[in-house]
Amino acid sequence: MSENKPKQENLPRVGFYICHCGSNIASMIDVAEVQKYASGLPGVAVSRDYKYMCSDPGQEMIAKDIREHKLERLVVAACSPNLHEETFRKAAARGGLNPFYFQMVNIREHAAWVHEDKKSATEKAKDLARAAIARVRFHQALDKKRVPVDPNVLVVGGGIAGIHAALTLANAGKKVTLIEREATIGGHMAMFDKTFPTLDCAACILTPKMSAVKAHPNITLLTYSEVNKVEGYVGNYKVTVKRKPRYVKEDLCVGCMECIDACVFKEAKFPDKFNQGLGKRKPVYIDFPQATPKVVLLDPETCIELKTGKCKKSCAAACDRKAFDFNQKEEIKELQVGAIVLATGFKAFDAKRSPQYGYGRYPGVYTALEIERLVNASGPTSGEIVLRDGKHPKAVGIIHCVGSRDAKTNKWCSRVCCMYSLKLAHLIKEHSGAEVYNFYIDMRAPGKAYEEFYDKLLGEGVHFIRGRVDEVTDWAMTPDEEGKLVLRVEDTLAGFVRRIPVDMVVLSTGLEPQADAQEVRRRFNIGCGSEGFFQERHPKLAPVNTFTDGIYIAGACQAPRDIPDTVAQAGAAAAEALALIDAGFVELEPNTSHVVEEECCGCKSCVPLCPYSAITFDEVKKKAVINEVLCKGCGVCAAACPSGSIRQNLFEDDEIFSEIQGILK
Amino acid sequence: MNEQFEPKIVAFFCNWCTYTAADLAGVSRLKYAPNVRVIRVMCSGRVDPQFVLDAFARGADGVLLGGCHPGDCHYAEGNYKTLRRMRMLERMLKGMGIYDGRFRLEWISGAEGDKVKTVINDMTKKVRALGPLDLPGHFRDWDKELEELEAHVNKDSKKAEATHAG
Amino acid sequence: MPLEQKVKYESECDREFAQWVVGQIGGENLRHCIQCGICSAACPLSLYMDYTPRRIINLAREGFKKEVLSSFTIWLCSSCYACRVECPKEIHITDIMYLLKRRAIEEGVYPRSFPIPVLAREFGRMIFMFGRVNETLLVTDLFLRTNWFKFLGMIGLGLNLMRTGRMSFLPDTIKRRGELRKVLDALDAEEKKEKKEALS
Amino acid sequence: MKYLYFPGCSLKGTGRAYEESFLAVFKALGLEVRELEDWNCCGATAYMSVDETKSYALAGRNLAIAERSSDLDVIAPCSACYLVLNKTQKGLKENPELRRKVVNALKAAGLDYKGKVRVRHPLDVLINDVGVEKLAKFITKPLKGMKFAPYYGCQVVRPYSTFDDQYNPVTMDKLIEAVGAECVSWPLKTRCCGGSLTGTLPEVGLRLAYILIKEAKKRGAGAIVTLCPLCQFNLDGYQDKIASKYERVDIPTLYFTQILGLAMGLPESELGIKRGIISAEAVLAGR
Repeated sequence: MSENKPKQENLPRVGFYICHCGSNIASMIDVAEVQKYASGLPGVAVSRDYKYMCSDPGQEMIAKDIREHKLERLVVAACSPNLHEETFRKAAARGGLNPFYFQMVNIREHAAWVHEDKKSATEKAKDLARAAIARVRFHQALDKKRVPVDPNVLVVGGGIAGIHAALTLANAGKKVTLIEREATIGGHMAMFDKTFPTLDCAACILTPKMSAVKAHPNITLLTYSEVNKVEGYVGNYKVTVKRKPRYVKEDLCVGCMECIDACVFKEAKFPDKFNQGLGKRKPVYIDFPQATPKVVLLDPETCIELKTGKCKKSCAAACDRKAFDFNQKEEIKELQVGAIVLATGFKAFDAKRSPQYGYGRYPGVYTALEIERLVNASGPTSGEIVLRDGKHPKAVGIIHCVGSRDAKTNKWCSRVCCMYSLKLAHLIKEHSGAEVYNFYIDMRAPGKAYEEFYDKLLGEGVHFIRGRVDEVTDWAMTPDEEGKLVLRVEDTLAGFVRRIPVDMVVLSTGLEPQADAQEVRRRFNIGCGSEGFFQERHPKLAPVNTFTDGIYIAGACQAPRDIPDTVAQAGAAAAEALALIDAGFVELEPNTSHVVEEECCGCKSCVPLCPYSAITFDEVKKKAVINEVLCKGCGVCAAACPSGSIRQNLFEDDEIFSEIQGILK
Repeated sequence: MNEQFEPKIVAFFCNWCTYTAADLAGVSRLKYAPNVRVIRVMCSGRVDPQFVLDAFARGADGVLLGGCHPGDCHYAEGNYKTLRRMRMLERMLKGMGIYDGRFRLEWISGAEGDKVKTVINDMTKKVRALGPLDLPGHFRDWDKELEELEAHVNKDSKKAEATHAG
Repeated sequence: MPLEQKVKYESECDREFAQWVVGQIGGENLRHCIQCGICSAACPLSLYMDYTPRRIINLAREGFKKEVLSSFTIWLCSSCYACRVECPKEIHITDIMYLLKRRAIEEGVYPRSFPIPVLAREFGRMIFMFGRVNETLLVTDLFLRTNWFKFLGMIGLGLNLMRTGRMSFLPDTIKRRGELRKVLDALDAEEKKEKKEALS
Repeated sequence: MKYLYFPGCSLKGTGRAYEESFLAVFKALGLEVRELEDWNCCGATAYMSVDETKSYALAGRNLAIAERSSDLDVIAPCSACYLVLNKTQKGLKENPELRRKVVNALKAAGLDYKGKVRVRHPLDVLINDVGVEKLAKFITKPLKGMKFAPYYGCQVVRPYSTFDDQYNPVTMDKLIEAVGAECVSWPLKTRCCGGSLTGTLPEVGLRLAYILIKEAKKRGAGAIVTLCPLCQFNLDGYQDKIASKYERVDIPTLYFTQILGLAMGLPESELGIKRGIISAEAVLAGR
């Protein structure tokens, strides 16, 4: 255990600063005591404490001290480096000191805010300060590495978020690839009839944007495709895309849909996923009239030709543009992009997970998405509210918070269900004239003109009952409950339990992460919150960034969100991507590793360790070589090198050993 | 009332997951024991077993290593290497009488601020129960013993020389 | 209908009672209730209750001890646990009803001739004496204490039970009654010790 | 397979038919069942209102005796006993302070409680240990043409859905189909029958029993099949009172062990079929 403390005189002159952070730090740590203690440590030339180190005067003080006291190292004890490391590096640079001769000490998030005993918190602050002062002695002068940024952008997810982001980026002149898993873009919004609170029709405001995407010269639209693999780093991503076969040539088909009529199946037989299974479709189909691209596709599970090869293929015969290609295979494409925007959207809560509401058991129970299709003019019933048994409902019950605000299913409030329940109440009342009951716990209408929309529904005579429905059941207690679905609920404002007989029940299911959210986030190397939504870098200050530079998130994939917020986030994500691309280069943290040739004995134990294959072996010199452009700076090789000849900048062995020694003296 | 033994624990937290989780614990004002001093590394894979040994040798009573859950590593595989190295190190440490809870490896993601609190509180409690490790003290004793032994051996060899020369 | 002053003064709130409920086994999540009313809807007996279960939870956490302990609700609970499995905040409402019943008995606040608290007490006494409960004797003893007239109404049922051989007159006892008593007495002693420590 | 058997007070009293049919069926299936020596009352739903620690100790004594005698599972057919024993196991595991008091109290009487024994329900044993296929082999006289409404009551499935789902339990449905009868689907499978309230507060409790028998009859059930002595007593015993207060329904209530016994060809006398106040003769004559 070599004593690696250099002799007293040639110690570099250290400037030590401890921040009060208003009272955040000062309330739990005796900053004066730490300041006094640090001033006595070897090599410390200047030791000060100040109310707000990150403020301009605070930074100015550092720069002035560096010049006046010819400081050669800088240590600032304040908040987390994730917050202000950059700020103080810039302050050092302004003072003429290399920004990497600086070390930060986290005494706010890791001490002041989490301890309750002032004495031990101050003791901890002193230990950490001592460690940093010992460490900063070994820091080397470095400068940030600049890497060029590829100007192309990838947008994943063709819902309203992906569409808006792609259009914004394309309008800014960037080449955008928009990838969508389904056969058409439009996402959930394409399924809606009207949107709250203005009741303007979803298709009317969405279709122009969808056709703009199709027509835009800068956007390459890859539908029915998924991202398979992502490699590289900020500014230089290599993305592998898998295109599922449509068995129809996209560039030939114009969507005349004659093949659908000519199909051997005379009527539509198979459940239509887009219409939530309410409508039927043939093996050759198109999701909805305004589908973009307007191209049909074949369903391999139900098309006889694809399953058995013994069909007279009347569809192909009917197609004068000869667009059918029955042995189309899965296609793999490679993309080079500089930035990626993830807009993969949400999944609706599966109503079957709340069995007491009887979804799947009683035919009169529908999910909200099914009702969106029923009220929709292009839906299976062309907008007519009709039950599965053909009757028209006279009373409809809409249950809010299905699956949400419940520890047994999803703890969170899904933010949009109150508003879309109001919208559905309006549409149902308008289309069918039925009595409508909304069962809510808290009516959450916080947006612009949202409360006014609620007021409009109150005026229309919808019955608002505050209470969570316990059960939907078909056993009747009174004659007028016979043959009806009875909702048992406590009208908490009236103070007693009521039994409301209705013909149709609508379950306003909440929003939850996509089923494959975990795989997708691992593929893009970003984090997930505990519920499974993508993790933003900072909930308030960086909502569309992630911890991985160059990858941005927008819309409901990050948290339940309504359309206005989703579009706003899409614009923000596009702006972040533009900022990255237009800068032209990216400054990378210089924490890469390098091999000290003289000390490397050529044992090759480091070569297989690097996941980015940045380490190669020079057969001639019999030495390992690290390609600094590929190296990401994880330090795994530095730790494994038996001879210690691999050094990781900013995290050298000497630096860490001195930090350990500083803590434990 | 004798001062209750307060263990000193050195922690190596990976920047992307556990360090961020510790920040989250701070932002959420969760309260936990003040016995841990955190050293930030870019990846748990950067932690060289020598760091752990050096920490113990310099008087740490416990060493905590925090990394991302397998599959979450920002550098794809860094934590797999950590797992391999540290399982071997644990066996070596056991051989040196450092076991049951003094060295601890935990996977803590950026969203698990609460886990940082529970792990630190639990580890502090366990190490406090184990009492001080105090390797520096043992080293001093061993050094003293060696000196005595050396003195003793030198004394005999001088006597033998004398008789031999005599 | 006599006019009655409905306003409640904060002085009528017993914060310490609210704190006690939260401290009991089962009362842990009491404060997290969002008053959604699913417990009252799930409860098959809430239509007979003067305060629905939801209101009892709110009154309890605010400390309205008198209203809670003197309510019918806590005695009408048939412990069918429907509320507990439905509660979105996982509050153990059935256990809370039990601890309120215990507190009501302890403070002698329960409605006098209301059969259910009497049933609970008689049930306990019978177990202490014989170690097992004989349904016939229990029901007879209960109605003799609370409502003579209703006992006469049970004659028909009694005859039916005799006809089908489901009536048993002699109390059934366990062999080692002393052993069971020792266990129950040990608990009484422990409780007295605790009370004394609490006072000192 | 061998089991300990915890009868509980009801199975010796008004629920005698449940014990008779349970013992007969298990013997016929070759499952050895031994009554727990000197068991005491589990406290059911009433004792917990008197004293919490004592009610845990009361049930704890049974568990301690079971652990002392062997490490076999204990079968508790009565729903209240099944719930209280499970609740005691769980309560003592999750509350160390409560556990310390109860264990010490039991030690004072020379009993030792560790919490190892598993408390089982006969339906769980029949469906999960024996299995529907093996049961089918014992069915010699399937109850063709019979329609039964499965009634689970509340405490077997709630709050701990140990062996079946708390919203939509199916184990008894499977048994009804296994014995060749038709199982009526209805939404009141787990709605409370009134419990101890039907007897003590008829003006409150009767309505709950009335709802169940009326809906079962309306859905064409010949009889209600249940697994709890108190439910059987409430549904079967009060039909005269219900007739005077609401309307006459007249539907017999049988135990699942009784219909299984009948389908296995066991004599009616061994299964206590006669113990039903509303006679099941007419319904069973049709088989």
